[in-house]
Amino acid sequence: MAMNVATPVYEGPFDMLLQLILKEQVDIYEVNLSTIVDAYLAELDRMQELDLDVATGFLLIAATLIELKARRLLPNMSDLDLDDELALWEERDMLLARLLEAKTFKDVAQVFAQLASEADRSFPRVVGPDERFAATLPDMLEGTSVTRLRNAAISALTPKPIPTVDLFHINPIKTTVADAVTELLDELPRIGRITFRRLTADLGERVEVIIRFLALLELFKQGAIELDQPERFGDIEIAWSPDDSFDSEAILIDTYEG
Amino acid sequence: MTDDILNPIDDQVDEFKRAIESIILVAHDPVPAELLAQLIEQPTMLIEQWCSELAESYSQAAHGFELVQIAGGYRYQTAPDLTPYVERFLLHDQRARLSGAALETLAIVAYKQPISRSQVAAIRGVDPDGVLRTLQARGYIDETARDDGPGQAILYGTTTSFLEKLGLASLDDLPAIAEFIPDADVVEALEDGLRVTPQVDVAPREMSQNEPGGSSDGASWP
Amino acid sequence: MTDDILNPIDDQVDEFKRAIESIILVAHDPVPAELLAQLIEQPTMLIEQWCSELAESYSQAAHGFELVQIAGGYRYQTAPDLTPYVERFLLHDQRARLSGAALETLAIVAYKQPISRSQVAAIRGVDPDGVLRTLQARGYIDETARDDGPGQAILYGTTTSFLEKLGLASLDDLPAIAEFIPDADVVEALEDGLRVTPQVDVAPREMSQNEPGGSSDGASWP
Repeated sequence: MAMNVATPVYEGPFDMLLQLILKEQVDIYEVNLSTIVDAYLAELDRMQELDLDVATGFLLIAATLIELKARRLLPNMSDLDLDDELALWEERDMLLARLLEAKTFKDVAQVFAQLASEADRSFPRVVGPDERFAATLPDMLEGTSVTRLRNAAISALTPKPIPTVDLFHINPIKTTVADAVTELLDELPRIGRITFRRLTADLGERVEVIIRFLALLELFKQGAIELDQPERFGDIEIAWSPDDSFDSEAILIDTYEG
Repeated sequence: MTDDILNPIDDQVDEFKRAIESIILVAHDPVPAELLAQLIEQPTMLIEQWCSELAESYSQAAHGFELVQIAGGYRYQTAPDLTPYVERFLLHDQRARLSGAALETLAIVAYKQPISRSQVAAIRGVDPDGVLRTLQARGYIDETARDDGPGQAILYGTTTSFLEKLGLASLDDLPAIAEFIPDADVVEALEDGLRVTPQVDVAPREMSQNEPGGSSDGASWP
Repeated sequence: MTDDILNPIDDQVDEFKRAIESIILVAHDPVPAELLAQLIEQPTMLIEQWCSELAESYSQAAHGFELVQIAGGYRYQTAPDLTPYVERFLLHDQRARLSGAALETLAIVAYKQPISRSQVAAIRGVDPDGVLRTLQARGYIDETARDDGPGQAILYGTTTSFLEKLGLASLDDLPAIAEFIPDADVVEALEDGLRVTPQVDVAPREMSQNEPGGSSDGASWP
């Protein structure tokens, strides 16, 4: 059964993050974020069922990572609102808790592997009764009609679609966050102001919308744009307003190099 | 008894006897002394001696099982006086009912016979050994032939008892299914592990079961 | 041990113990003490006592098989040290090895059951559908309930096959999850990796490295 679509090294973005931090002892500053974010997006795209909770969860984590990194890259944080700071700490703590939970079950899995390999050393007897008891055994076919047998044959012999290798529906991710940043750096100075809904109106794929959103976050953190969301769950307003210190070359390098 | 030089030392004998016990415990069929000799790498004569020592020790200890020599091999079986308990248990056994998996396997054998276990495995996607063994033990299927190919695989088919239980005069009386099932080459492609889109939808089970008198032949089919 | 009036006489006890042996010998799955109690018409407590006496006697006699309590019942199995002989006999060991992803998912389901696929996804950070399907096909997990919520999501739980796979008598035998809470140094490493506050003087990294003592923690924080 083909099921392990993930790379052999990392079992998804969470695992990647865990291993990078724990094994390589690196911090967010050094981690190549676009790789992780792209891994999240790839995972979202791979989902066979649209699951809003999961998608939102993934998105939140990706956004938190970017925010953390952006914060670390910006030396001037004194002008930041205390509420924003606290929100970031809260998000970081959530992320930390989830990484710890993931790590917990990784460790449990190792114990399970050990238990299973110990249990595998013994073989159970599954022989069943010998032929002396054949007459005692109730007739299994009692109540089975020819029609049931025929239906079972049809169901068994009809090829079943194998959902996990559904190659026809896999859409390779065409764009990355870095690509989206480049696009936005080209579009936004010309447009000036736009709402998120309009900006993403022509995008068909959910993943593309998410990529745009992450790219906007990145630009916001870099001081290239201002974001405003007057109403909770309302449309997001985007305005091009680069800081004095804003350097479009630098941001491109950062999103690419991570 | 035997030449002392041939005899392994006591510790080893204990291990060999334990090995015999473990192998016979998991074996579905009686295990020939020659096979035990080969697996344990000891002379058949010694194996036979150890087996009778084991059998003797079980009977001394008055266990509920015994080690018997039957059909050219050794096996564990229940002591004859305990038959009432065993029968009571077997009547309670969940496995008495034909599971969905067992029914499908039986249907595959019925419609595709003669068929090998690996062909059944390819169609069902899981190891069919246990189910085939149960169906054979119940006398619904049997080994009917050998494949001509290199492995000379055992081929299974249904028995006359199967036909009787279902009230069929012959295999020709099985309702046709060909019209509902994609062509052989499509099935073969699936067996090769390729993804194929099913060309036919199978009618929902409830529907066909609800059909009065099982108007079996494709009333609901185009 | 127990009230003498309740205890059957010795001869009967011997027969009951032999009956237990015979029933477990023919069973395909571990036999629950309650079922033995019902078949033999004796209290479950006594059945359990006799089973442990039997297990003890086998181990005293150093047999090649043992009687174990697993997955909510009793079964015969081969002694662990004899694996090489049994493997040689069985030729192809059909028991599946579980991948790391499968084990992790199984761990989550085991401790958090009943659990939905989206809750599994949230913990592992990957789409769990493929792994869940494989675990279900192998019989280690099953759909055990439906969520009350609007989506009525399928909830998964572990099966008795899972307990057998891990050699556990019941879910209560799972090690306490508290034992697995990561060590302080792991927490510290993660906290450090996810620092919100930059080390003072972030920009030129060489500088902060030169600073003795690296006044790292939240100098700018109240």
